Amino acid sequence: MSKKDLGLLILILVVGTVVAIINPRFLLPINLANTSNLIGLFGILSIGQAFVIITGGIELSVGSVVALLGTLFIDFIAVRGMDWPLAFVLIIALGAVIGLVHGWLITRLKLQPFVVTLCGLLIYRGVARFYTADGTAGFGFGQNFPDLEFLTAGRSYGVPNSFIALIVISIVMWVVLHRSVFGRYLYAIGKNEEAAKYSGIRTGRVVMAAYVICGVLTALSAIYFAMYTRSISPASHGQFYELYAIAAAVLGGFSLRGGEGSLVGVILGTVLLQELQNLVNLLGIPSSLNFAVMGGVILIGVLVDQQWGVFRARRQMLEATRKGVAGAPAE
Amino acid sequence: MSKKDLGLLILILVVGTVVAIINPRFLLPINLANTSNLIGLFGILSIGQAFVIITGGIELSVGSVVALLGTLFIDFIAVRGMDWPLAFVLIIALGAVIGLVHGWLITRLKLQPFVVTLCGLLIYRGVARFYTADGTAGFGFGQNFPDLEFLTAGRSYGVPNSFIALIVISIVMWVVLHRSVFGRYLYAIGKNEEAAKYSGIRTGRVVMAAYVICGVLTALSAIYFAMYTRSISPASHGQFYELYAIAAAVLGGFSLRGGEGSLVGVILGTVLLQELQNLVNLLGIPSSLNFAVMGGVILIGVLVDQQWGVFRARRQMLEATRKGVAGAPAE
Amino acid sequence: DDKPTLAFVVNGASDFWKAAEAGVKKAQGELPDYNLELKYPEQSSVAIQQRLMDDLVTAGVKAIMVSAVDPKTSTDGLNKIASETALFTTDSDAPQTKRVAYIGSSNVDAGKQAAEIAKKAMPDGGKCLGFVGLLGADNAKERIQGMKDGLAGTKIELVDVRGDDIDQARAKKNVEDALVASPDVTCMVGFYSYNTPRIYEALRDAGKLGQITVVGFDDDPITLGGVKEGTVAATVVQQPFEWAYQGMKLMAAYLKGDKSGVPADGLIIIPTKIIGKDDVDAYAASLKAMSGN
Amino acid sequence: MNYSDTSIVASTAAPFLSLESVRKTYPGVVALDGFSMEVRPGEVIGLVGENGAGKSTLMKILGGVTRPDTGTITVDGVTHDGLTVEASLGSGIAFVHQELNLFENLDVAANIFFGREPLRGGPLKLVDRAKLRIMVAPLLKRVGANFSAAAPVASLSLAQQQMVEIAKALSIKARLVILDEPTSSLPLAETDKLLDVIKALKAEGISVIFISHRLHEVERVADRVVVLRDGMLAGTLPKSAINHDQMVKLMIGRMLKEREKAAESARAPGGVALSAKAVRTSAYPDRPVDLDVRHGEILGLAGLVGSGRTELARVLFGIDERFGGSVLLDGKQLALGSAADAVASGIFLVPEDRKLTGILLDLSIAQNISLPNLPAHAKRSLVSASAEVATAEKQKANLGIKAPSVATRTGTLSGGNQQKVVLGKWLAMNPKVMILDEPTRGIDIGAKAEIYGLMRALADAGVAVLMISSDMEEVIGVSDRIAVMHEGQISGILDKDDFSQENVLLLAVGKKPN
Ligand SMILES: Nc1ncnc2c1ncn2[C@@H]1O[C@H](COP(=O)(O)OP(=O)(O)OP(=O)(O)O)[C@@H](O)[C@H]1O
Ligand SMILES: Nc1ncnc2c1ncn2[C@@H]1O[C@H](COP(=O)(O)OP(=O)(O)OP(=O)(O)O)[C@@H](O)[C@H]1O
Ligand SMILES: [Mg+2]
Ligand SMILES: [Mg+2]
Repeated sequence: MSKKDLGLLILILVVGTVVAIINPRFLLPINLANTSNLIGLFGILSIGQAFVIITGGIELSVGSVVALLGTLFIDFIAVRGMDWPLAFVLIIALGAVIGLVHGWLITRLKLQPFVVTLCGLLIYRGVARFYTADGTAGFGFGQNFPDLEFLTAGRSYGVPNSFIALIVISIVMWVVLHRSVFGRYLYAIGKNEEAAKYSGIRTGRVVMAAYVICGVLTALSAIYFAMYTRSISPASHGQFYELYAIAAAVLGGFSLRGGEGSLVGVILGTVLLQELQNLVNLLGIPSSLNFAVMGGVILIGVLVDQQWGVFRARRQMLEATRKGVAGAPAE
Repeated sequence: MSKKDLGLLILILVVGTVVAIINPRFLLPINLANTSNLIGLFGILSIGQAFVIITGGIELSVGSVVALLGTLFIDFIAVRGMDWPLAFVLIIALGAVIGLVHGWLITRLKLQPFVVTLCGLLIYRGVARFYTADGTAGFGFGQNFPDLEFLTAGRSYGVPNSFIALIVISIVMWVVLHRSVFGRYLYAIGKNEEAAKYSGIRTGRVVMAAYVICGVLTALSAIYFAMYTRSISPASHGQFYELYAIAAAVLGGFSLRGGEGSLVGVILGTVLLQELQNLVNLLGIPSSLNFAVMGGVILIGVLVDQQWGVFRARRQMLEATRKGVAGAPAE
Repeated sequence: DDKPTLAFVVNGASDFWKAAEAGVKKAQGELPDYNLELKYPEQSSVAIQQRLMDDLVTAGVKAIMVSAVDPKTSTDGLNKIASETALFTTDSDAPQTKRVAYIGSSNVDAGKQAAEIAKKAMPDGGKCLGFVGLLGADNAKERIQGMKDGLAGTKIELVDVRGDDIDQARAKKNVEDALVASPDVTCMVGFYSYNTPRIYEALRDAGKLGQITVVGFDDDPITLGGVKEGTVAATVVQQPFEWAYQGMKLMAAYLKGDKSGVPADGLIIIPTKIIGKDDVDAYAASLKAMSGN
Repeated sequence: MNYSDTSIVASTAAPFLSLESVRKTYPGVVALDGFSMEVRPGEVIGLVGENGAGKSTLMKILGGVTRPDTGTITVDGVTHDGLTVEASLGSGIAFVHQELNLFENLDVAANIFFGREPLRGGPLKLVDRAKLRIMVAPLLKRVGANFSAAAPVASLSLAQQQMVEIAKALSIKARLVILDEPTSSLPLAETDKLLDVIKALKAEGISVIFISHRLHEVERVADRVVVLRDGMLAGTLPKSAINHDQMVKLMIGRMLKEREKAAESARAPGGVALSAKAVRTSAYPDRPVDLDVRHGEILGLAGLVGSGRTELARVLFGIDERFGGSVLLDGKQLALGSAADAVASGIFLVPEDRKLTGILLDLSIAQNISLPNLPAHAKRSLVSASAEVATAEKQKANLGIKAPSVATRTGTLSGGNQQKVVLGKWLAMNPKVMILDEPTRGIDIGAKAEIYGLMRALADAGVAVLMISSDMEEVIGVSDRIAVMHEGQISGILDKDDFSQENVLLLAVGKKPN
């Protein structure tokens, strides 16, 4: 675990302790379970985003994809009566296709990631709204899918299965990002795409794969979100989720310039963000301040990280200077 | 006018012609005036954004600033009974301060523009909502400010004064961006900040100035928007306006990597976006498709521009080769 | 902090709920043994409201009255809350859930009252255009449906409803564009509280105030002003103050074991009212009195 | 030293590589024109030519980065119209690019085997990190690296990074190694090491194409010299005919009189212009530096890799923070908060990394030249294009910048001409102190002589010139005095009479001169 990640972990624990002292109900198993459920949902989303950010790209359409794929998923199983495993596979495949199209536009047609995914943000939500004619996609009364519900919204030994899913995905993705050749290429491309190309790497394919991974993970979390809310108004469902995911990555030490960040970081970033939301509700802070608290903490976190680095470098420097002065007469 | 801008202008005219043929009411003076009023409002916003994008930065807090400053402006004059010229100056000054703080965080404390302004997006909206306790800021019935209303929402010879303001601002900003020393510095920094620094440019100050300009223009448009809607729910007012502004700049040929784009381009981008919104209403397209149409057109526009560039470069290359081969025997 | 807490959870930030806040405040004055809170979710979305209620339950809230963002399909989520605390619904009901009672009005009825206004103002028929924030939201759909039902068989027709995603600039532009696109329109309906003032202003800017019949919902000051002026035919108002005031007292009584306030069908309907030119002064005065509390 | 007794003579076997009538054009430029050459196994070819002669273009074609317009490339008997990067690597062509291509966020080992990582098998293609470490060690030893395989590349100096590049090329089981100016920022001892490496490669039967503007290095290792001029083959020199004057003659079409040396100074140096007193830099915060540069002199600053010269220059120019000490100009204390302060007081820097910090590749020549002094080219804050063009035309004529016009994008110029643009922007502004960091890095012999002449002219006009250079011949040939740095401190200053390679080397490793 890097120093950065450790700092974030300490921050999470300190905030948690303070909240628990003010309101001990924070530590109730039910509250921890509720919060870790949401950590699972947003964590999966954020890992996908992280893979894109590593390459120096960005994926702004995440929230709209959550809305579109969630709508389709509920529509498939609740209205069209499709078997849920089939619908599940279909949605994941759709996520992969969306990622592939984005990756293709970015690597082959050389469009900027910001532009491509901004258009995606606008288009997918529009399509979702059109699909339901601005209505709501939801389950009818008494419509139940026990297996699916257990997997997505259920708990095992009190732990939400969504959180368990996040842990499994994190481990796999940690290996992919930090131990595999593919992960290494991602970091290299994020730092210097030209050089990676000169080294004979098919950078286009690697970047495309990153967007596909993001698409697949987003699709997965879209299903989780759909099963959590069990109802989707495409006009508002998932709005701003891309910002949550980006914020988690940034808090976790990712640079939007690419080539920097760790998987542990993005998970911790997600945990901190969800802890903050929980805190606002538990401490009775007006919800209007919810976003402000989130923004404030991200800003402070990034600032402290930055200033701490500067401070350490300077102290080192000063120490060295002092040593030099002290040593001088001895020469 | 560059070729890029010309292409955009032609697109605007073609779309306009098609719409006018389908629904001739598109050309009614009242419709043109209504649309140009919104072009004025969004144009001022987009010019500010363009100044930041030129430096390779981005300003995501625009929508929230429009909400916060609009709320304050209405509150100052409608509730606190402040003289409107004083309130006007105060709001513009606040916009400048916001820009200054962003610029300071970005240039002095070396935070990433995306991160700083993302936090701004969260914080300012939260503050605005807290300020009104999640209520609405609006004028009472019959509360009138004839001079202010004439300047912001009035018309001169049928032309909305907001549009006239945009034209005046555009001319001034065109000179600043394309003819002044400051404008050259902006482009130089956007292309290669290090090299600009090595040429003795105080890059920090220049970038800060760009954010201040963006803050001031955003504040100005916040006042215009406030006087247009005359009522503000801070939770939703101005939401996504940063995306409109960025989209206008991107359509207008700006690169988010910095150092590219023209003032005429961003104005034309704004015109196209508002034309599209107008078209959706006039042709009776479902409102749910509004965003999808916008996203689709941006994507197609950017794609055509990009592919056209590739095609031209390729043709040039071929010509050069042919000429070279033809010229060879003459040696 | 040992007093039990009762929470009123709304469906999103809007001025509409300011009156409910006043109602909660008044109830608080009469219920010193309880903590009364009114909570806004930071966005109008099912996930965020669900999360807010989960957290309130965790924080030990004894009873919740909620205006669910999407009651029809949130059965399980609401039942989960209902299993942990006493749940009441308001604004729009969720009859399939285990909620104790619903207190509020009927949006369908409100739509029918809007039709009444239109019929009275346009005896010779006409063509109406509607404006609304979220076309897909239940309250919008019910009001629109109610109005269409009420207009059935008359010469008045609601031809289209334009949505604006709660962007007021777009709300106003929609009216402006409608005036251009449909010159034959004779009546405009503002389904959300801010739509009527935007219609009013767009008509004023176009010099068409008084030429087009305006049917309003809710009690924005501009709407009431227009009613008084005669440029808005009338407006249909709900009574969130009463929902909150009566609702909070009902919840307190229920917690004390007094279930007499809950009718057998669980429905406490506080009807919507039409406020016309003659009623507007009295209504405005009562509003003022409530917020003065 | 004499390498003529090389035991292995290039075989007369079939060529490993041959190029036939290769032509490559860029818009408005013919970079290569009907060029043909052959490389036989075990042969070391020196490739020389002026800036913009087409050397790098040729190498990019061999590396598969660009395709030729016409012509064929035959590798190992297989004829291609053009290579891809994969095809090039696949046929055993290894490459050290002129511009560094390293990943700062990865460590040295990851960089060296980038794209060819040893795998542990399995579907996820995990990197075998232990094996990687074992594979890297001998390579680092071979290039004489003084850093660890686990060091992040971001922490290495430019020269150290170049060593990583070379180790990378060696790591490929190559049949042909192409080195595009590998010594351009390698000083002294490291250069010798590299030349030894080339010899060892040759002994293993591996061919080498060695591109350099340091002709004495070419003299030392090449079996054959190929000279490019204006994209065409100007001639080939067999081993016996390789000498400095012959190469220069083929490169520029005439003999060069003043052997890439500046004229002797015309006048005695004046008083102290720039004075560093106990200045500490971030690279060596514990080592204060004292240094005086006088009006009218060229002070050479020599030293080994990472001795801290660049850092000192950056501090004197106000780009980097100073950790103690003071800087005086003509006896007056300077507040150097930024480069802008230095520029305002007449201290200019020609930086080491031209493309990153020296010029803006996307701006025109005129815009680059006017940039530091833009207010002087403006009326009421509005830029006057005609004033810019006038200044630029003057510098273009003065420096002999080869370009179609001053409106040309500097990115399309050759290295030497780009360097002249950097010089031009400062010369247009009356320098008091001119700091040049590796001013002739990657610059051809003709341009070199011109730049030396310019430095001398500056000194004669009373400017204090501080020249950082890793080229021994240059330091000794051009300077009036030589200061030598060792691990962040000035280890000694040599006057003209004490100039010798040996003395500079002794001081550079921290010993006393003879
Ligand atoms: N991408 C490009 N676009 C346009 N012109 C180019 C490009 N690359 C090279 N050139 C031109 O092609 C010619 C040959 O350039 P090249 O880089 O091969 O020269 P070189 O011999 O390596 O010079 P140097 O010694 O300065 O490295 C030059 O005139 C250069 O300006
Ligand atoms: N970005 C950096 N981070 C950490 N250390 C650095 C960095 N850049 C340089 N150094 C270290 O600072 C020392 C001085 O480097 P500098 O580049 O000033 O040397 P130099 O004398 O100019 O040599 P050359 O330019 O030939 O490499 C070296 O030990 C180098 O490793
Ligand atoms: Mg070259
Ligand atoms: Mg150096």
